[in-house]
Amino acid sequence: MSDAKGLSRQQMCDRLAMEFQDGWVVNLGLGIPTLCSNCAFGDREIIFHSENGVIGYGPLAKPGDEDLHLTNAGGQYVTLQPGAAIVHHADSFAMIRGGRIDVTVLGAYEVAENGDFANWKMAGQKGGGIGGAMDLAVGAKNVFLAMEQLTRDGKPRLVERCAIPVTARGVVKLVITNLGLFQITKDGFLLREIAPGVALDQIKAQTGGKLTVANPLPTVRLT
Amino acid sequence: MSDAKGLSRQQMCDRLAMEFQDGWVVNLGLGIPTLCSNCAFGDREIIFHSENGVIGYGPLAKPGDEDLHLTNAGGQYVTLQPGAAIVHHADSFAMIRGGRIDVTVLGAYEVAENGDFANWKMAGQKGGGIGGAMDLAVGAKNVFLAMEQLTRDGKPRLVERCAIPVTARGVVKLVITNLGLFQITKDGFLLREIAPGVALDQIKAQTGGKLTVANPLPTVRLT
Amino acid sequence: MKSKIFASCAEAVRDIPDGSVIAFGGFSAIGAPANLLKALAEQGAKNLTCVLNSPRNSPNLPAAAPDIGILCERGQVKKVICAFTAPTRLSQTMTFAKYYEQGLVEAELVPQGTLAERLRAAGAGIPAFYTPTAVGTELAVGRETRHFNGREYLLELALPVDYAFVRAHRADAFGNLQFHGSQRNFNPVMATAARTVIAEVEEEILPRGKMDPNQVHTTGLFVQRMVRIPPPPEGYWPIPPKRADE
Amino acid sequence: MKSKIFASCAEAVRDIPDGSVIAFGGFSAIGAPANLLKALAEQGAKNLTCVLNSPRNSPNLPAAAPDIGILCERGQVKKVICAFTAPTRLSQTMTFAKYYEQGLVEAELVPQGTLAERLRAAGAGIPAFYTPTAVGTELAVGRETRHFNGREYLLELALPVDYAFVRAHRADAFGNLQFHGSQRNFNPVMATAARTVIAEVEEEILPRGKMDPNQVHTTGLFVQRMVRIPPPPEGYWPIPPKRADE
Repeated sequence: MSDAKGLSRQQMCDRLAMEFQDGWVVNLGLGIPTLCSNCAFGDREIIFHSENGVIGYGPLAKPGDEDLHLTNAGGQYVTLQPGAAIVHHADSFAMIRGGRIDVTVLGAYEVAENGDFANWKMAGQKGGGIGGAMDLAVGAKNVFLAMEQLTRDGKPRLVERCAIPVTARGVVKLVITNLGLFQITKDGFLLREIAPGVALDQIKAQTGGKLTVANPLPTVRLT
Repeated sequence: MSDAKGLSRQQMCDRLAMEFQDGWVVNLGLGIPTLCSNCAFGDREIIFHSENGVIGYGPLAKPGDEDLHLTNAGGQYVTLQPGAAIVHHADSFAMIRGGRIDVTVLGAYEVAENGDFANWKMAGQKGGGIGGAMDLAVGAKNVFLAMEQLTRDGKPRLVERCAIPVTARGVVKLVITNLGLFQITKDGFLLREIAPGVALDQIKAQTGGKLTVANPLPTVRLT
Repeated sequence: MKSKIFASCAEAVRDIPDGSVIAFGGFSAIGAPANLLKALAEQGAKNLTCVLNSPRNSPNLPAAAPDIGILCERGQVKKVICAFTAPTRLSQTMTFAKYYEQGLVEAELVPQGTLAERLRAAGAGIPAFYTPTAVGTELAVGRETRHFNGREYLLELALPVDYAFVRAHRADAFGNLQFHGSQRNFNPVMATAARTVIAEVEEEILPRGKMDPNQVHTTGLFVQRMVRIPPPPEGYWPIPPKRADE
Repeated sequence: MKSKIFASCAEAVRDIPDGSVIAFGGFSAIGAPANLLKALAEQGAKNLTCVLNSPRNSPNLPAAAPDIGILCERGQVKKVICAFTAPTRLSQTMTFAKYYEQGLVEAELVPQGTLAERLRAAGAGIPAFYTPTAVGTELAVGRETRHFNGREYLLELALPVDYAFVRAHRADAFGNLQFHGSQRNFNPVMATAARTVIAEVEEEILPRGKMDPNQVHTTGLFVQRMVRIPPPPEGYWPIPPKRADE
């Protein structure tokens, strides 16, 4: 039996975005998490905050229509929603450390069963790219991760203990992968929802660290 | 021989203001020091900074012409000079502590021969009024005092050691009183200039703490 | 998202419980949230800790707003944290000072810049910092100091508050605020330090999108409640609306 | 007062000595002082410590400005203090990283918020502060931490710089600056941390009195030198001037 691929990256983000509550201030990390800004929020209003001081940005600017002085933290040209505001970097991170961000969604190389995670330095690298991740990880009220279940080498990213340098300790609440939705509990990873077409055995085989399974185990909500 | 009164308060401030250099940022305390904003600076440009975040204020507003949202730290309605800017209180005091103020001119109850001074709490008072004085005293590049030589009770304000709680230690550089201009040196008060019509004996009698006298001793420059 | 606009100051302060820590913007009467203050006096919450520059408005101003002396008179104040606990001249009076001197209200006297920085630290997730201010003074007695690069500094702790009452000139419906002139003072700083910010606003509250995002002084992230100040005589309006030439 | 307006970036950076600590504004290419950077490369000062968010501009941007890789290539850089010492993806390249990995340039890796706050502290006369950021990580190994209210924090020191190179949209002759959009980023913060601030300005420098005092982002107190950026091809102008619809 070959492994199922599970959710697309956009589906992963769609599911995470269902957790966002009306009025939440959301900061999205580079990579997969940026797809959260494409989700349909219905009548929930989400305020997107970017480390470079943009509060209330909207969809990506259409080509030819960019304000060339305005990007999000990922360097993408964005639009502003009505009610947006700009602040400088110290004020932007004051908001982050000061607890004004309801959730940050970050990518990660590894997440441990105790909520530690690592996303700034790969094994064997001399340098690293911290950016705003360490501030977001300790400052945001909720830290969610969006990541593939396995590394390119086929190793689990959900592990007992991080092998590479961590970004923060014990902060992760929720993890979405292509295979399912996991909550960090005091008993390790709790599989709350499973991706359609994925077998539980695959998840068990591809998860390091302690895994418990919700009972009943619904498939990942996609709408 | 009755004591000479010496300089008027405006004359005291006129003399101190001669020390201000072109381009200096100046913060004036309540009371006598506010008179420094009336001085003629010729071709020197002076930028007045006020604790409440006004940078570059000008003369007092004419009656009927006040902007009722705009006062200096003394609660006087002021005008703005071209190039003025407004900041909030934390930024205003960041400038003060960060060394952006070239001189603060403060009033004082007492100044000691070692440069300590006291201006926030009178003897026997339970409370006090610190305001921005402690921040200015440690943050400004130069601390000048403008004060009468004697208290209302006829006691010297220039003393060996402050008897009332100090505002800051060892920070005062220059003191103008109605009797003369004093510099704080490692040998105590150095009388640099004497007010016209005042006898040296009067100053000696009315100064506590160690006093040395410049030789020659010019009269206070008034223009 | 729920509207942040409240019909009156009374409504905006209705649920403030006894024992709250409340910061009041303003430097003397300029930028002081006088209408919210008056509503709080009428609401009656007790055992309050009040954080502000001075418990008394400047006597220099012609139409001085009520100061927190009115809360002291009603027995609502437990403690005041401020930069002035006595008038700056013997000839002046200060309602608060009478209660303080009699021991009916506690006070913590803080240098003005330290007060601003402690509030800013609370808003910025900084629990403590070092400052040169007040080293060697009565305020530093028995407290922790430390040398950096040969200079002595005092450890100061962040000062978080439950509520901040602020006064703004303009606002939009998201809660973005602009201040005019020296009205700004402590208002933006206190807004960052509070869990709930209540703003009294002088001009009509604009629809979203009508304020230049580059020119917002306090972002709407910090502001939960807004009230347009009614004109006198219902509203307390110590500061006349701006004139046409502004 | 002496004019703060310089005729060219070359003139504005001419006297910068070897060994200077220089902060560069900008977040990726947006708000980065590319013309001053290029002038510094031509001026040739060596042994520099460069403080900035990232030693590399984002590859997402169509007209990426030169990054401090050009200073590394000329052997001008001793050390970089920044939030990225490696590309965020393996597929990306970064000129600086080659020099760093070979030990030719030193680096101090600092979380972005800590970098901003250390610069802010330097400008605010705060020698040190505590932050929750990086607690429990490799960056905190062997360093001083302390608990406040049961939570662990790391001690961080102020980061003063000799020069800050900033990019602004508008300026007046006193040196007041306004930024547009996310161009603001580190620029105002670095300006407070520097002894000498050099600003490259996109629009004509206004006479004094032509900028609303309520809408100044960086006050002229901080700015000593300004240069209007020449248009391409002489000037390096990675970001086109604003369009009419702005």
